[in-house]
Amino acid sequence: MTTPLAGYLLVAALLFAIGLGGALVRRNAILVLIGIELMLNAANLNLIAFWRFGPHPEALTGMMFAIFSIAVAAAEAAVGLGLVIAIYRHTNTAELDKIDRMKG
Amino acid sequence: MVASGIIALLKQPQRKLASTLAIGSLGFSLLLSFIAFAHVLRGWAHGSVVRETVSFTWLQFGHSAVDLGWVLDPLAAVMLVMVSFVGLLIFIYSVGYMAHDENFTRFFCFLSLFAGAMLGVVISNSLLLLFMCWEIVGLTSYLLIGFWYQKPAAAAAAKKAFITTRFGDIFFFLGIVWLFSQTGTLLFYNHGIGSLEPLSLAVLVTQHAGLGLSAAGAIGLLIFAGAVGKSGQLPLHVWLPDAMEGPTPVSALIHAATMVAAGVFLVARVYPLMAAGAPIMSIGAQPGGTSVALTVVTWVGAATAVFAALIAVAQNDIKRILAYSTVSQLGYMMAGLGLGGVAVGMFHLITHAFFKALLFLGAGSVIHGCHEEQDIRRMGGLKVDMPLTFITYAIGMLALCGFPIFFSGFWSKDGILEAAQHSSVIKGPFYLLVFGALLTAFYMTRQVCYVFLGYWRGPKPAYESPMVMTLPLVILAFFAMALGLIGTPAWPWFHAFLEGRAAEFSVHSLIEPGFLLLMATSSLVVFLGLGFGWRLYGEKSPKPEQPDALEKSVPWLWAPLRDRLYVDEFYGVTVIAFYAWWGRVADWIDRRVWGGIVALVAWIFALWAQLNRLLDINWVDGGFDKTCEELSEGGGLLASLQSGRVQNYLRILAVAVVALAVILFWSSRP
Amino acid sequence: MIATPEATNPFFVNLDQIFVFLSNWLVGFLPAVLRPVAGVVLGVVAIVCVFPGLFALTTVFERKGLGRIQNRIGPNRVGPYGLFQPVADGIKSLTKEDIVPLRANAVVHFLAPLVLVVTVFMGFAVLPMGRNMVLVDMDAGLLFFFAMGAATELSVFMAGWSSRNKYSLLGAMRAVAQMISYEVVLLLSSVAVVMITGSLSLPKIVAAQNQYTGVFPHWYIFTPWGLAGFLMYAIAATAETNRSPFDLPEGESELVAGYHTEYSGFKFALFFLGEYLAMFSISGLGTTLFLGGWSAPFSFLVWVPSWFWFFGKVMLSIFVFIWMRGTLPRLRQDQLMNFAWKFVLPFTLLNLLVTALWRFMGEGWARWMVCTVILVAAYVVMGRVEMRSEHFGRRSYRYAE
Amino acid sequence: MNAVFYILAALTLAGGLATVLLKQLVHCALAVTVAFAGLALLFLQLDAQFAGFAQILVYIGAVAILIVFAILLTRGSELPKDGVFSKTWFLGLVIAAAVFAVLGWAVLASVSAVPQQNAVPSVTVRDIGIALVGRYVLPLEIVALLLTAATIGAVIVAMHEKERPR
Repeated sequence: MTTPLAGYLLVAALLFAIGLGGALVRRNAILVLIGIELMLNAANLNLIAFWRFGPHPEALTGMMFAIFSIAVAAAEAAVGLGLVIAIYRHTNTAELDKIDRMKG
Repeated sequence: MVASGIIALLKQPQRKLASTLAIGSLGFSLLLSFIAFAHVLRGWAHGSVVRETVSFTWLQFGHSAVDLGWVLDPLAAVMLVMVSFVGLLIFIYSVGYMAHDENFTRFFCFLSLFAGAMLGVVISNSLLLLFMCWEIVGLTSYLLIGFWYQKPAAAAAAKKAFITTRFGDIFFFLGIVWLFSQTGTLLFYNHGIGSLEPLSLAVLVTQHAGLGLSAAGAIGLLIFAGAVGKSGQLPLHVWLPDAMEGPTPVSALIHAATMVAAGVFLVARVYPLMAAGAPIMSIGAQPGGTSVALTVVTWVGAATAVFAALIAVAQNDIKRILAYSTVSQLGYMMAGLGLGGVAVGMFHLITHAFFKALLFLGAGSVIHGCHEEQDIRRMGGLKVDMPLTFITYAIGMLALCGFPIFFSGFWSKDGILEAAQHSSVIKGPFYLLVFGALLTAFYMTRQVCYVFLGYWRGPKPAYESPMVMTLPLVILAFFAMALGLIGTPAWPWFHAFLEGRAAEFSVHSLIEPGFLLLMATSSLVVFLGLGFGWRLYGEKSPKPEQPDALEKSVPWLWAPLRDRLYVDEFYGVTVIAFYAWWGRVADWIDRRVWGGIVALVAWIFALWAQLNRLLDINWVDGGFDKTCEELSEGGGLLASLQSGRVQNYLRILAVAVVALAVILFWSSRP
Repeated sequence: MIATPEATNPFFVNLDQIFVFLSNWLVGFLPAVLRPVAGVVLGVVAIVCVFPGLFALTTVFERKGLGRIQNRIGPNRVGPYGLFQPVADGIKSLTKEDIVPLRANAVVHFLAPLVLVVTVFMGFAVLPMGRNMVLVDMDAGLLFFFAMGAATELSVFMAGWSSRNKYSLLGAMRAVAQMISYEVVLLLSSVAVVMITGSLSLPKIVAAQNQYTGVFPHWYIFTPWGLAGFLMYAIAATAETNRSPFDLPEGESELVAGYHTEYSGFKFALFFLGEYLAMFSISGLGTTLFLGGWSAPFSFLVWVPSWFWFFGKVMLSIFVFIWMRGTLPRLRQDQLMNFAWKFVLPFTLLNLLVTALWRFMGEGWARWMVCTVILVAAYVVMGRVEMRSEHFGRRSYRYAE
Repeated sequence: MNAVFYILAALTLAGGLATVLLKQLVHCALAVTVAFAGLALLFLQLDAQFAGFAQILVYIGAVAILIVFAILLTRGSELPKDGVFSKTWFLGLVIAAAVFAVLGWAVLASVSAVPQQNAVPSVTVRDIGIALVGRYVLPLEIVALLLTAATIGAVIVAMHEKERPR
């Protein structure tokens, strides 16, 4: 059957697609953020898969990259959700379709 | 000139200052002219023709320059003395005459300006400077004639004088320009290259200006036309009689001594130019003038003489008679110039200046005495009331008529008649001049009889004029008699002086057969005229109501003469009518043609504006607005993309990525 | 001087490794292929049995202890000295009707206690209960333990939210907030230990502490930073398990029973079990990190089996928990959070610095002096400044928007 | 190994799908936690122990809680009135499918080119530590800075402004 790496890559791709779909389809802002988190995780999976089945695993690049990406994603999630909360407090809605006014 | 400037600044009340200033300055200039005359005499004594010139560049444009300058030669010297002397006498006289006039200072300002300009004409070396002074003289004559501007007649007369002289001056100016273009300089005498010197004359002679006239002749005639205007010769004399509206000293000054003389002087000055055309050419030669220009001058002169004399006969205004007599005498001078050359003409001018001034001033004192009465039919018998004026006036009258031997008029008129007789080409003028002399004698006696003989027909008794007026009369009377001596054939001092020849005393020329015959005929003519006049008006002094004696006998001749042979009417009919018609034509053209053109242009512009509006509306606006609309719609479309909905952005992003990826793979397919 | 004495007497050695021998023996019966799996399963079974048992004991122990503190006897009806009270409680919880609120979110409601118990049990896998007696010797054992710890907050939240009850939700939110803030402190204080031992695996940490100079062991608690670290760890531990001074979420007086108000019957018992297991695991980790895990307190007591020391220390910690519960008053929410972020966390960070200093100053009393001085000074300064400024302003009422 | 992989993959994907499709926001949050757990196990499967535990600690421990908090704070827990999916959900789906197709195609096309290496890399925390402070010290510092900034930023953004004077 497919080689292990391909499997992981396919899973990552699917997960990425699901994340993107979620971000595009759902109406609520938080779910868009969740979608984005999923996409980031899919990317991490890819990284580690490549690291694991890549030519020089001892170089640790893949894994390190993944770790750093996790840290960054966490930071991003924090700020994103902070923003959503701030927007909510201001406009009393988390519906993305309604939040399209640029006015302060 | 300076005096007139200062007086002009003075206010009305400074009468004393104005008159003394004017007289003082003229006296000073008289003194200077004496000095100059003496200088020329001394020069003449050495037997050389004295001619000193001073010239300076007035205008410099391009490489050609207009020079002005002064010249002193016998001709100028004589005129200087005559003008300033007569002027001085008239100034003194007018002090008395104008005593009670309120614009006294203004009068003297014009007088001094006039005198200054006249002297300028006399001594100017350049034709242009002469022309400028000529114009100032014209101006002052206008001012003086129209001095009592309240009187409409005076104002009209001043205008008339000004316009007719101006008419003549146009030709004068044309002559100047033509001369300048040909000879390149306007100076008369300029070390050889002056316009009147042989060098440039030779150039002028060679060019032909049509009608058989050489360029020199043509220019001469043009300048002569100017003189005709100023001196009141035949075609342009109409203004002179009307100029009597001005105060008497003015008429005296203008019509007797100076202004009219200016015309004759001008012809004398440019005589070499005129004579250049003549085949046998010698400067200042006696009667050799057969050039076409000179013949024209002669004919004009003679015609004017007879014509004016005829009209003078039928005039009732004392000053008007004298005016016409001046015109005819000028005719004599012109004829003299035309026939006998400069000397003959100038001699008659000098003598005429003195006795005509005398007559005018006499008339002035008569008018003054008769409380401003000018019509001779309401005077008479002044012999008793104004004895001194009568005597001096009689002397003047006799000199004018040319009473033999004692009076200067006789000698100068004889000179002209002699020249007329000897001129080889044309005989006509001689007979005209003789007939003129007869008429002159006749109308002068008529006038004297009306004014002085018979009984007082006026309302208030006349009284003698004060000393200040009668003194000049006496002086002038003396000169009227004495002046003849310097020009008699026996001792032609004056002619010699002018030509620079030595004057030798030779009695035999007197008794020369031809001359004797001439003297006899002229005296006969004079006596005839006097007798004729005495017979008509002498014995029984005419009643005021009755028509004139001559009128009774020859009414069909009298009427036209009185109405001045309808010359004015003729002009009125022709020139003025022509102008009126031409005004109407111009107006018509203006309104129709130009108006039409303007209307056309207006219409075109309206059309253009219309076109613009249309163009603007559907092209520019339309096009522009449409593009703007498209743009804004496009903009709108784009704006909708930036809707602020986050998910839209994400979708676009994803699609873009997919598209790119596909392209990438597609292009890199092996 | 520094030695790691071993129990030489075979009897005691065997005693020490008795459980290891037992499991090996049992596994021996199975075919080779299954042995590793069986070994692990056996270990799991052991843990699942031992700790609930301990749980039962501690419930009684706690109630009798509190009683003693409050000068009363505590349960003594059931069995001698009330020892069978837990059996009674167990039976009671099993027989009680399991009420689920109507509009509660059934799935999440049911899952919450399960997630809690499972994640806590997972935590035990890494703890070294005795010499060679660790279920899974992971290289990043500590990290695993904290990862599992993180899941507990999630289950608490699920419980609180799923019961769709305002009080339970509020209680859950407070619990989660508290647990998160103190988890940070927990992690950072344990990091100090990692810095010194240089490894995340717990057995290595215990091995590092299992050395004796003269009579005294090298436990980290006897080092300045170790002591400070242990104190912070203790505070964070009590907060993490919502116990005693920090038991605001279940504060009976205000929020009824906090997030597990809507639970009854067996699910409630599970929550109860989960809570106590969390206590055991946190104190187990505490002992491993600071109290030398299964190493004997004195060099001459080495012969005593290692697991005895481990469980002894754990029970000691439990006693301290109970003791605190009985004596300290409950903290207010803002005081609690304030205390966490303004005193404990900074102090722990400083402790990290001191540890680093300690690590690189080399042997000798100099580093002792420097570290101690710094820590004491920091304690005094922060303590005074932070707490004194807390004079109580006028009571201000804040209304929910 | 494949079996475990399939199970874990299925678990993760189910979590992902659940997140997207579930109506209740909190359920989605929990579903995403499942997905994260699944991923962590996959990481472990790929012998990336440290990454797996970090994933659990960070995502399940912190991010999930954060998400839940966000949901609660923005009253997401009540049922949204007008439908869960945005109006143009179909477009989103299509695009997602397209992206998956492209990625999938890319993977299948290129996987043969990548040299396969099946040896289990032995990675200890020590190696990671050394790598972190050795080769990757710069990224480490930068991430540290980033995290501080993010924390402060998030706090400020979400801070409850003092009541502006009305």
